[in-house]
Amino acid sequence: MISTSHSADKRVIPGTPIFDGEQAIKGYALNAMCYSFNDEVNRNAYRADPLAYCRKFNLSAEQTAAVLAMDVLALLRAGGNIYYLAKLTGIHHLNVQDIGAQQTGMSVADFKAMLMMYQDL
Amino acid sequence: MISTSHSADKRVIPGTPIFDGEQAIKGYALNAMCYSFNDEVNRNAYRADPLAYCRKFNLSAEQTAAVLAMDVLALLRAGGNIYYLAKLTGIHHLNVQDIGAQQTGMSVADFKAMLMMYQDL
Amino acid sequence: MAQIIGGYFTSHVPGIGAAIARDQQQEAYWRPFFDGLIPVRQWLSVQQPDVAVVFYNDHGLNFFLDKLPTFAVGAAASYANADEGWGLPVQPAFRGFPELSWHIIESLVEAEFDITLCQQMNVDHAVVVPFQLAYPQAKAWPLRIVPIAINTVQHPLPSAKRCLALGRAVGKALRSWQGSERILVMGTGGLSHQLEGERAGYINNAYDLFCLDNIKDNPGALTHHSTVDLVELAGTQGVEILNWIAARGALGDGPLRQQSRNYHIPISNTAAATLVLEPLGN
Amino acid sequence: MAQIIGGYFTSHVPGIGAAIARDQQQEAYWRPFFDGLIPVRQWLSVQQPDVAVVFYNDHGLNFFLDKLPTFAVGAAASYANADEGWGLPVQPAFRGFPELSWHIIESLVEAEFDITLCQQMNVDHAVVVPFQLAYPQAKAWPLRIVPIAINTVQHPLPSAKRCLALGRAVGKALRSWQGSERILVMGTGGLSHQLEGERAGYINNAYDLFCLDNIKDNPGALTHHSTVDLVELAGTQGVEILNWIAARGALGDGPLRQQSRNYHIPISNTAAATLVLEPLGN
Ligand SMILES: [Fe+3]
Ligand SMILES: [Fe+3]
Repeated sequence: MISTSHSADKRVIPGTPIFDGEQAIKGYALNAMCYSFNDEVNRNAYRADPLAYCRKFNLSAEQTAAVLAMDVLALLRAGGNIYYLAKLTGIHHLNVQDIGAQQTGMSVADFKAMLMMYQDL
Repeated sequence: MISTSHSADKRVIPGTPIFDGEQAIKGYALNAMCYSFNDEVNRNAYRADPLAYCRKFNLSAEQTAAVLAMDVLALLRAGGNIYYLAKLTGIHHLNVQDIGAQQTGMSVADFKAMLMMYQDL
Repeated sequence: MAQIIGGYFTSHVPGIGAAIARDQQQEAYWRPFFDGLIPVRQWLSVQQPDVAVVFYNDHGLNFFLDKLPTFAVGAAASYANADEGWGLPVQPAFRGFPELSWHIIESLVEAEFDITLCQQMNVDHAVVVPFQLAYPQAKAWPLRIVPIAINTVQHPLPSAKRCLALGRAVGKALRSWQGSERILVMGTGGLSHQLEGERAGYINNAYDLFCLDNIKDNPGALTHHSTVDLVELAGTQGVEILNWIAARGALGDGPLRQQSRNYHIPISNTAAATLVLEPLGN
Repeated sequence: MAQIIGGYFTSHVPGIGAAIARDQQQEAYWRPFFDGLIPVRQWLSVQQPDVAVVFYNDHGLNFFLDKLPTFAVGAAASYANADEGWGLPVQPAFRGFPELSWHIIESLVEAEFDITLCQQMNVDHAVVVPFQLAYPQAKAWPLRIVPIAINTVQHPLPSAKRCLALGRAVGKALRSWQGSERILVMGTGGLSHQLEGERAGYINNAYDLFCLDNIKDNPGALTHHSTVDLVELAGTQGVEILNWIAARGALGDGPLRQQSRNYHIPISNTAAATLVLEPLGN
C-alpha cells in the first residue's frame, strides 16, 4: 500500500518533524507569510505591526500566537516549514543556533558546546 | 546523438514553427510582455502607449516592429510563442481565425471556408 | 473503496467558452458539437462523480517560461479561474481535494515521476470549458477536482509514452485511495488543430480518427509517435492529445465500453471531439 | 569535445557566507573548514573550468510551495543572487549558458525526467557560497553555470536512486555536448544537520563517513535508503546529500581519483565536508 500523509502508520522520527502534505496543508498561509520576507519592504511591514501582518496573510489563531511568541516548535506544529520560518526568525535576530537552543531547551552556549562535542566522536 | 535546438539537422515541418529552446532564447522578453497581458491593468498600459510598453520589457527592434505591425509571422520569427501571443492579438481584437487568415494570406472568410471544407473529407 | 467511474474527454478551445457566453449552442455552426455533450450529461447525472482528476494543459495563465513544469499536480484547497486576457467570462472557482492530491503526489514521486506540486494554482479554459459543457446549468461545480497539467507549450514536450505512463501511475494511485469517492477522469484539448505559422488552420481527420479508434482498446498505438511527429500529424496545438493519452492511462488496463463519441469539424480552427469511456463491469 | 574535469562537492550553509562577510576564515572555529578549500582552489586554478553544472537545493528564494519542482533546470542567460531575508551580502550574478542548458533539458526529457525548466531563476546561498569558497578573490565569477535544483523542502522528496539516475542522465548529456568547454560538476549542501524540532543540532558522523567513503567508487550504496531513512540518518537538512548523489552520477561510471577531502564538525549546526573527485586519465 502507498503510504499517505494521512495514514495512521506514518513513520515517526523522534524530535524530527517531516514537512509532508499534511503539514503543508496546515501551514500554507504561515509559509506564504514567511516567504514574503524575502522582500525588505515586507520585513519592515511585519516589524511595524506583526499582528496586522499575520492578519493580512490570514494566519490561524494558533499560527498567530506562535508567531507572536516566536516559539519555533509551535510554529512547526502549526505547519511551518523551517526553510521559510528561518526568514521570520531572522527578522527577530535569531540564527540557526539560537533556534536550535530554543527548541532543545538549552542555553545557546550549551547548544554550541553540544555541537562541538561531536568532534570527539 | 542527442538532437539539440542548435543542431543543423533539426527537423522542419513546413509552415509549422516549433517553440523549442532556440526560439525560447530569442523570444523571452516578447513572451514575458505578452504574459503580462493576463492583467487588465497591463493591457490598458499597452493600449495607451504600445511603443513605451515594448520598451519597458526591453523588446528587440525586430520584436518591437513586429508588435507595432501586428504581424503574427514576424512575431513568431522573433521568438514569440503562440500561447502568449494570443493575449497580445486579443488586445487588437484578432481572434484565432483572424490570425489564421493573416498568416495564410487569406481573407477571414476564405480561411473559415477552408476549415469548413475539412467536413467533406 | 474509491471507484473510477470512467473517462470524459473533450476539446476545450476558448471559442467554445465564447459560444456559451453568447448562447450560440443551438446555432447551426455550433450545434453538431454541443449535441455531442447530451449523452455526456446524461451519463454524469447517473454516475454522480464526487471528484474529477483533470489532465489538461495550461495556456499561459498559471505557468510562464520562468517555471514551466513538464507535469504539475495541483494540491490546493480551491482553484480559481481567472482573466486570460481575451475576455472570456471568469467562471466559478473549483473546490480542491488536497488529501487526494497528496496521495497522488506521493504515489507519483515514489514511481519516479518528477512532478511539480502546486499548492496554489489558477486554472484556465482547458479546465473550465469541459465543466461548462458537462454541467451547463451549474452555479457552483458539483464536484471537486485534482488538476494535472502537462506541458504542451515549450518543447521538448513529454513523450506520448511518458504521458501514458503518468496516467497509469495516477490510475494506480486512485485505485489505492481509501476514500469512498466516485472518481471521474478527464482529458481535455485537441483534436487536430494549429494556430500558428503558414500552416495555420491545419486539420488531420485521418489522424484524429486513428486516435479515436484506438484510444479505448489500444492506447499504446498512440505512443509510437515522437512529439515532433505529433506536431506534424496533429498540428502544433493538436499535441494536446497528450492530455487524452494520460487520462486514458488512468483508466487502467481493464476493458472499457465506449459510452458516447462525437467528432465534428470545425469549431473555431479545431477538429472537435467528445468521448466517454466507461470500465466494463461498472 | 567537452570534457568533464571532475566534481567539487561542498557544504553551503549560510553561516559560511556570514563568516566570509565578517572575514573570519582564519579564526580557530572556521579555519579547519576553510583550509579544506585550499586544494580545491589549487585544483581549479590548474583545471580552469569554463562552465559549472551545479546540483543544489533552493531554500525558498526562487521557489515557493505554489510551484515546487522535484527537479528544476535553469535555462537563463544570467542568474541573480538576491536577498534571502537574513542579511547575507548579495553576490554578483552568474552568467548562464542557455545553449548547454537546453541541450541538457532535451536530453533529460528524452530520458523521461519530468523537469521544470526555468528561463528566469534566482540562485540562493546554496549556489553562491560554494563559488565564494572556490574563488575567494573573484569580483566576477570566472565561469558560467547551469543550475539544477532538487527539491529538499517539501516531502515527498525524490529518492536517492532517482537523484543518481538524474545525475547519470545529465552526465550523458554533457558527454554528448559538442562544445569544447571544460565542465565542472558541483554538488552542494550537507552533510548531516538538522535545524528543526527537539532533535535540532543532530549530527551523524558515522553516516557522513559512510557517504564520503562510498560516493567515489560505490555511489549505489548511498541509494539504498529511502528519503525518510535519510532524514533519520542525516537529519532534516542532511537530505541535501541528494545533491551530492546527483552530482556524483554526472561524473559517470569510469574510475575516479579523490583529489582532496575534508570533514569537520561543526560549522554552525552542520557537519561540513568538502570533496573533489577527478576522472582517472584526465
Ligand atoms: Fe488548448
Ligand atoms: Fe542548505
